[in-house]
Amino acid sequence: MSIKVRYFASLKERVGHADAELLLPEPLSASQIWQQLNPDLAMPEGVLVAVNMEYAGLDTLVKDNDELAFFPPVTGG
Amino acid sequence: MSIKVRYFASLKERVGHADAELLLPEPLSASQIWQQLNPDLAMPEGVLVAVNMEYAGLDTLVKDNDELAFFPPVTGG
Amino acid sequence: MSISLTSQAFDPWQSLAEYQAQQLAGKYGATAVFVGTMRDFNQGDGVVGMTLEHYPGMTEKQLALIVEQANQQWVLMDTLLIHRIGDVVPDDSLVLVAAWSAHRGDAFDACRFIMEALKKQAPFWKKERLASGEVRWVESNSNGYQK
Amino acid sequence: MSISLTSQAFDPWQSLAEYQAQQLAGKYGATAVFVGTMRDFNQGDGVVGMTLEHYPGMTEKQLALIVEQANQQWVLMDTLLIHRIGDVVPDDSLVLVAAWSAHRGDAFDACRFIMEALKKQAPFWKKERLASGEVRWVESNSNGYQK
Repeated sequence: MSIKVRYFASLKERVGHADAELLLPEPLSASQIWQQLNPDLAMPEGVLVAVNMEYAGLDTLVKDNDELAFFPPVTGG
Repeated sequence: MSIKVRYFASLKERVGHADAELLLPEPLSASQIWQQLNPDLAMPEGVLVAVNMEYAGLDTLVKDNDELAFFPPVTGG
Repeated sequence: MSISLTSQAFDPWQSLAEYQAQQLAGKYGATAVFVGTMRDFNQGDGVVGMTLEHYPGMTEKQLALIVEQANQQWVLMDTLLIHRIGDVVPDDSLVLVAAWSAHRGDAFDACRFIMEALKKQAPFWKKERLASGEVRWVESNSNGYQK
Repeated sequence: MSISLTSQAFDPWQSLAEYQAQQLAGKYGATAVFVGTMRDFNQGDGVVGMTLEHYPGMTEKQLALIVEQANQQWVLMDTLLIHRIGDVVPDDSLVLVAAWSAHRGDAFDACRFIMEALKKQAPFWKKERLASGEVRWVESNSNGYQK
């Protein structure tokens, strides 16, 4: 299973990069993927999750070829 | 006592004229003035009253040199 | 703050551009605008033209009062109000209300308040000329807060 | 219906004039517009510039969803939405939302709904450059319905 992970805005700066590719033997939830990719960084409060460009929950199971995104509260407009 | 009376829009057409001057021996209310000026025409429902270009009630006493106006519900905008 | 009645057709977007060019730069974050446009139908009938009667003196006074009330209730940087009078045809802009504020809640609320109060209190009356040749007075305004 | 992201400065009133010129004449009676403008201060600090980051693909998708929701809740003739991305300076228009309808209640409600939903859901992030030289991310949007 191949997952594309993306970070935006302040979260991108904290993580230190914009994208990551992840190979998984089995589906994991968004929060489990965060932990696996960022073992030394607790997920900041209020982080939003999107799977394939739609809002999702932290416990959403991410599937093969999904694009998973983490970002801070939005501030457009 | 001299009062200027004005009618607008559909009310002006029903009354048949835009303005009237009225000389009174003593103050009367707006509705009494209507009756005096238009003895054969009951005041239509919803008519609005203004004294000196401010909204007033039918029982408002009109004083010397006041401008009294009667008009139908407004439909601007 | 500007309130005007005009018997000439006006372009609302050009009026906004021109008015805003006089504004203090960088102070407002939010602009809420409403434009009412004459439609070519009403209550199921084709309408070819309309005359907007008003009460000179009282109309201006009521509009000023409404804008003053808006300024008492919300924090506004500026407001612009233009209302057509006289003869109008379909597609003409009839009314423009704009409110500038630091925050969008104030701009939205004030713009809407001014429009609703204007519809209820400002002495204007519409007389429609229908496609059938009939001429009739519009009898009442709807409440814009209800669905 | 038009939704666009632009890295170029835009004049909201000119955008409205141009877009409306393509509209079906005589069918809409009400236009409600909101324009968000960059201010030169925020949270007590002077701001000299800002970068608007977005999530290409998701931002467009979320905006389309919000406009679709507005069309399900209100009867609209048309909508226009423009949002800046990239580098902006004070006085630049950041967002324009316009809703055309037969009735003012629908136009007002839809315009405001789109703005509030955009502020809450559309993936944009603002990074401010302060007069002091400091650079900081704006942390959250306010709720525009509250006073």
